[in-house]
Amino acid sequence: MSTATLDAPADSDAITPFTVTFIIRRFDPDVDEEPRWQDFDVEMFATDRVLDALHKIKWEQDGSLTFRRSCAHGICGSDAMRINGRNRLACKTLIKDLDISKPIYVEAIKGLPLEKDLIVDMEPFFASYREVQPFLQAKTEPEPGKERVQSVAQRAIFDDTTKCILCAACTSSCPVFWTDGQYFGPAAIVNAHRFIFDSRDDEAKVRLDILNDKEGVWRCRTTFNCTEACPRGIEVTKAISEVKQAIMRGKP
Amino acid sequence: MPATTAGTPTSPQTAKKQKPGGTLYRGNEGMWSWVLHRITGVAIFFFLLVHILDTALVRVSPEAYNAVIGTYQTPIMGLGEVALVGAIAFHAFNGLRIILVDFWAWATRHQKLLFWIVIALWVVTMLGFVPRHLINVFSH
Amino acid sequence: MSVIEAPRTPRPATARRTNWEKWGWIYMRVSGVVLVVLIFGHLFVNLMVGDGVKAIDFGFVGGKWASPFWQWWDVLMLWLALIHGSNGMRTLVNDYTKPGTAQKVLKGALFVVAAALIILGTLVVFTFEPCPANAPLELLPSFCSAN
Amino acid sequence: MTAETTHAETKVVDGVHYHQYDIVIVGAGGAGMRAAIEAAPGAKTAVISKLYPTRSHTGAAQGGMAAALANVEEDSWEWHTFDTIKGGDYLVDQDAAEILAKEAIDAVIDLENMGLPFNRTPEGKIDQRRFGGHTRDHGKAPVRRACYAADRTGHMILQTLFQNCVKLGVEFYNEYYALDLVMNDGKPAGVVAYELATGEIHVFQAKAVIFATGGFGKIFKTTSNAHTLTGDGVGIVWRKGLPLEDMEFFQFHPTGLAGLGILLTEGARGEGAILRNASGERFMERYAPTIKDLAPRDIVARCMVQEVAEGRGAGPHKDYVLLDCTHLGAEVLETKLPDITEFARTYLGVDPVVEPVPVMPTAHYAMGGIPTNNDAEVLSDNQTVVPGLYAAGECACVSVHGSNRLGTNSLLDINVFGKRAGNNAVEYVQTAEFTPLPDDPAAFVRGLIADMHDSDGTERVAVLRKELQDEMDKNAQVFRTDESLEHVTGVIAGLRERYKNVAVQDKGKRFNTDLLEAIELGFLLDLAEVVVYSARNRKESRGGHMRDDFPKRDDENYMKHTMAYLSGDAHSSDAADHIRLDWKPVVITRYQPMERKY
Ligand SMILES: Cc1cc2nc3c(=O)[nH]c(=O)nc-3n(C[C@H](O)[C@H](O)[C@H](O)COP(=O)(O)OP(=O)(O)OC[C@H]3O[C@@H](n4cnc5c(N)ncnc54)[C@H](O)[C@@H]3O)c2cc1C
Ligand code: HEM
Ligand code: SF4
Ligand code: F3S
Ligand code: FES
Repeated sequence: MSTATLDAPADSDAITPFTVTFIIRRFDPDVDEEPRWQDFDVEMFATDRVLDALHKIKWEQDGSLTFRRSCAHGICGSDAMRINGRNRLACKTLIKDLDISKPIYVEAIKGLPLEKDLIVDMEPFFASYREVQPFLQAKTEPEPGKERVQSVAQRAIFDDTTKCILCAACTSSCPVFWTDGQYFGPAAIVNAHRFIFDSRDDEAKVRLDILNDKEGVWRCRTTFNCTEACPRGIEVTKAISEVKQAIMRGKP
Repeated sequence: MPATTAGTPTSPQTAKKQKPGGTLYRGNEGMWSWVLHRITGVAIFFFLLVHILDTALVRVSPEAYNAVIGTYQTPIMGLGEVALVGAIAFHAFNGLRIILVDFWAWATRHQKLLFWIVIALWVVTMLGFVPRHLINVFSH
Repeated sequence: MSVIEAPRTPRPATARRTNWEKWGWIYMRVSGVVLVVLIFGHLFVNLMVGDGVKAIDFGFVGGKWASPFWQWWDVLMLWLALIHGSNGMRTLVNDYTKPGTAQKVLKGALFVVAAALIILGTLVVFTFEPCPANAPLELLPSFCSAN
Repeated sequence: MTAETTHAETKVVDGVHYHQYDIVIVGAGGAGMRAAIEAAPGAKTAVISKLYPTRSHTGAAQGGMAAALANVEEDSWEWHTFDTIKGGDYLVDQDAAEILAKEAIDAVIDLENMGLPFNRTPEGKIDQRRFGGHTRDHGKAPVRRACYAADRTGHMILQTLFQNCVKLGVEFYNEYYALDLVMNDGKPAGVVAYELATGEIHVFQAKAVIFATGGFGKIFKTTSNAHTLTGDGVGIVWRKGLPLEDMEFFQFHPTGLAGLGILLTEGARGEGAILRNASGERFMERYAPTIKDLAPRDIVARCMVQEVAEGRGAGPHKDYVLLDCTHLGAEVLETKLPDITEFARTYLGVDPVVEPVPVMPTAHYAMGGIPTNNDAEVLSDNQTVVPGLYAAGECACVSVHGSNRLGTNSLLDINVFGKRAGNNAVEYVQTAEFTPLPDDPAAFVRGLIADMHDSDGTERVAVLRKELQDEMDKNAQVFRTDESLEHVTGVIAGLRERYKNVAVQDKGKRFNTDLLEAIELGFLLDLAEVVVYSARNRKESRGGHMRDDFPKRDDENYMKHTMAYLSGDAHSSDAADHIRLDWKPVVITRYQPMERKY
C-alpha cells in the first residue's frame, strides 16, 4: 500500500486544519448486543494519519474508544483495520489520500472474533501461523561458530516474504477466510513460504504437506485482496501460487 | 508439556460470538471477478442439471423432447439463453485468466489487466452472438 | 537448545490421506481448458449455425448423435462439466457451511445428483434410438425416412 | 487447528489468578525473547508482554548489528571495544564493553543459525557495512562491522527470535501488563500483571524475574520510539526503591521526520545528504568545518537546535531544518535508502528525490536504566546484587553505552545480555527456592487500578501527557541549562500533583486502554522526574547530555555514573524530597579517557 498520491500538499493545505467526519463501528462487549456506528468530527491536517484521528478522538472526545497501536509508522503490525471498506494500517493511511468530502468509515478487520471496538481476537490468526512451523529446521549442523552459507541468489528467492509483520491485513481481507475462518489464510502461507524457499531449511516437505490440506493453499481463490491489503507490499498471491506449485512438484 | 504454548491464553473457551458484518469489503478486480466467477459457475451448474434432464427426453419420445425444447425457442427463453451464454463466456474466459494467474508469474502481477482483457473478450463474444441469436429467436 | 521436545513434530501419518484437494484443484483447471473447446463448439453448432436455437428439435439431435464424433463430444462434455460443476459446488458448500451433518448431506446430495445424471446422460447418448418406431416421420432425422 | 493454550493456574483467590513459574520474563522484545530462548528449555518459564511479541519496538531498528566478524575486511573485537568506549564518551564500563564486543560474534552467528536471513557476501557469508563510529585500528578508518538484513535488521531479529520461541513452545502471556514486582526479604517473589482483555489481575510467582521492557522515549514529544515505550519496567523497579543509573543520558538522533520523530537513518548523511537551514545554507560548515554533516550524533543534533533557536529554521513555524538529498538522485535513494524515501513520501508527502526533507532531532535511546552487573543481575547499590532479579536490553544499564550509544550496538546489547540474563536465571533457579509471597501480593495493583478506575478527578491523561512531552522537548532535550531544567522540574512537580486528580472515561473492564494510558503516564512522570533531576546534577557536557551552561566534559568531577534512589515520600512534589543521588565509579581497564575527536 504505497501512497497513492505523491503531489505534496500546497503549503496552505498543510497548515489549515479542516473538519473530517469519522464513522466508527463501536462495540462494547459489556453493554452492546450488536456493534453500532458512531460519528465523530475531528479537526485534521492533510498530513495527519487515521491513527492521529483515532488518538484525537480517544484523547479529546471519548476515552473509551479502543484500538491497538504501537510504532505508529507501519512496522509493528498492531493497527490493521478496515478504513473505507479496505484493510489498511491506520498509521500508514494519510487523510489526504482519502476522500474527505465524505465521512470516513473505520471498523475492525473482518473474520476474527470482535472483542471491542477496533480490537479483534488475534489468537486464531497466530494459531494458524504457528501451525505451519514458521522456524528454521536444518538437519545439518553448521561449522561451529560459523554461519550457514547461502548465496545472494538463494537469499533473494524468499526475500519478499521475510517482510511480513503479522498484521493480519491480508488474512482478514480474504473472502475465503471470512466464510468460516478455517482456512489457514494468506499470512500463514506467506510465513511458510519464507521457510519453504530458504535454502538452509530441510523440512520444506513437512510444511508443504501441512498446506496440502483441506484448509490449505487449495482454498485460495486468487481474489488478490490479500496482495492489495498488504502494507509491506508483499506479493502475497504470488507467494501462494509458488507454494501451490511446490506442492505439485513435490519439492520447493 | 502443553502442546503449543506460544499464544495468548484466552479465558477458557468462552464461545466467542463471531460478529461478521460491517460495511461491504471494497475489493478490486480480483475479488469481483471471483464473485462473478462463482455466481456464473453456480448458474451454469443448475442449468446443466436441467439441460441434461430435458435432453434425456429424447429417450422418451420425439414429441416429449420437442415439446420441451420448444419452450427454449420462446422469446423469453431466448433472452435467458443470452444470459446463459453471457455467463458461460465470462466463466470460461475468466477461468482461463485464473489458470494463467496460477501458473505464470507475469499474469499474477498483471491480473487486473487480464481481467479487463476478459471483459473485452466477453464483449466481443457477446457482440458476435447476441444479434445473431436474437434474430433467430425473433424471426419466423 | 532443545531440551524440551520440539512441540511440532511432524503430523502423524494417519492424518495424511490421499489428497483430493490437490487433485480437485488440478482437475478444475485441466477440465476447464478442455471445456472451453467443447462448450464453445457445442454452443456454436447449436446456436450460431443455421437457424440457431430455432433449428433444435428431435431431428437435429438425432442427426448429431448419428455420428460417433458428436456422441463422444457430448459425453465428454457431460462428464467433464458435471464433475467440474459438482466439484465447484462442493467448494461452495465447504465455504458456506460448517463441518457437520448439514455439510455431509449437501455433499452427498451433490454426489448422488452428479453420478445419476452422468449415468443417465451417458446411457441416453449411447442407447439413443434416432428412428423410434411409431413416431411421426416428420419429427425424425432425415435419414430415418424408409423403414 | 492448534489446541488452545491453557496456561496452568495454581489457584484463583478473590478474583486474582495465581501462576507459578521458575522464571518470569517481563517484556517480549529482542532482549526478552533472547532470554526466553535460553530460559525456556532449562526451567519453567513464562514471558509476560504488554504487546504481542512481534509488536515490540525492536522491530523498528533498521541499520544493523555490530560484530567484528571480519567477513569483508580485517577487524577485531578489541577495536570494537575501543570504539564503543570512545563513542560512549568514556563513561562506559570497559569490562562490560569488552564482553559486548567479544560475544558479539557468537550473538550474530546464533541468530544466523536460528534462521535470520542476513544479507550475504558473494561468497555466501554474512555481509557487513559501515556505520557511524565503528573504525579499524582505533579510529584509523571506517570499518564494515554492521551485520544487516536489508534495512530491516531489527524486524528480522524480532521475527527470528519469535519464530524460535514458537519452536521451543515458550509460554507467552500476551497483552498482560506487568504493574508491580513483588519483593520479599530483598528478593523477587513474583510479578503482578493486569490482563488487558479481561481486566483481571494475575500474580506470577517466580524464583527469578527478568526485566526486558525496553525504553521510555515517550517522556519526550518528538521521539522515534513507539507509543507503548513508556518505561513501565524501569518505573516498576524504581518504585521498589532500587536505583536507576545514568538516567540523564538520552540519545537524540539528529534526523527524525519533523513533528513526527520517525527516524531517518544516519545512512542518509553517510550517502552524502546535507543539512540546510531556511535560507538554504549548509550550516554544519559553520560548526564543524572539517567533517560537517558527518559530525557525531550529539554534535549535529545540538547544531540543528541552535539554528532553529536563532530563527533560521525552515517551514511555516520556522521549527525545523532540512535534510537535502536531492543531489543524490533517484537511483541512490530508491536502492540504498528506500525506507526513508518511503517514510518521507508517506508521512510528509515530501519526495526526497525532488525536495529536501524537514527534520529535527528525535529522542531515540535511553542509555540509562536499571543498573546491572555483567551477568545481567540487578544491583541494589553500587555492587550488591539482588538475587534472582535480572534486567537486559534498553531498560537496563550495564553500562556498555556510557553516555552515548553507538549505532548498531543496541541490537547487539539485547542479544548478548538477553542471553546472559536467560542463562544466569536458569542457573540461579536450579538451586533457589521460591520466595514466599506476602498475604495479598496483588494489593498494590488492585489499589492502583481501583483508584484510577473509580477516580472522579477532572484531569485528563492526554492533557497532562502532552504538557509533559512538550515541556521535556523544550527544556530537557538536546540543549539543557540549569534554568531550563529547573523550569521543567517545576512543571513535572505540578503535573505529578495534577496526576493525583486524573480520571479515566472508560469504566469497563475489558480492553481498557484508557486506564492503561493513565497508568503509563504515572511511569512517564516518575521517569521524567529522575531524568531531569539527574541531569541537573551533572554539571558538564558529555555524550547525549549537553549542558549549555557547562559546555565541556569534566572528567575530574563527573567521570562517574549517576545512581538515583527513590527515598522518602514518593508522592511529595519536591523531587529533592524523594530522590537521592549517589555516584558509582566507571570501570576503566585498558583505555584512559581522551578527548573525543573524530
Ligand atoms: C527507530 C529505531 C531504530 C533503531 N535502530 C537501531 C539499529 O539500527 N541498531 C541498533 O543496534 N539499535 C537500534 N535501535 C535501538 C534498539 O532497537 C532498541 O534499543 C532495542 O530494540 C530495545 O530492545 P528491548 O528488547 O530492550 O525492548 P523492546 O523491543 O522495546 O521490547 C520491550 C518489550 O517489553 C514489553 N513491555 C514493556 N512494558 C511492559 C509491561 N509493563 N508489562 C509487560 N510487558 C512490557 C513490551 O511489550 C515489549 O515486548 C533503534 C531504535 C529505534 C527506536
Ligand atoms: C467453459 C469452460 C470452463 C472453464 C475454463 C472453467 C474454469 C474454472 C476454473 C479454473 C475454476 C476454478 C476456480 C478457482 O479455483 O478459483 C472453476 C470453478 C467453477 N466452475 Fe468452471 N469452468 C468452465 C465451465 C464450467 C461449467 C460448465 C460449470 C457448470 C457446470 C462450471 C462450474 C463451476 C463452478 C460451480 C466453480 C466453482 C466456483 C468457485 O469455487 O467459486 N464451470 N471453473
Ligand atoms: S503478509 Fe502482509 S498483510 Fe499479511 S500479515 Fe504479513 S505484512 Fe500483514
Ligand atoms: S485474499 Fe484469499 S483467496 Fe487467495 S489471493 Fe488472497 S488468499
Ligand atoms: S502502529 Fe505499528 S503498524 Fe501501525
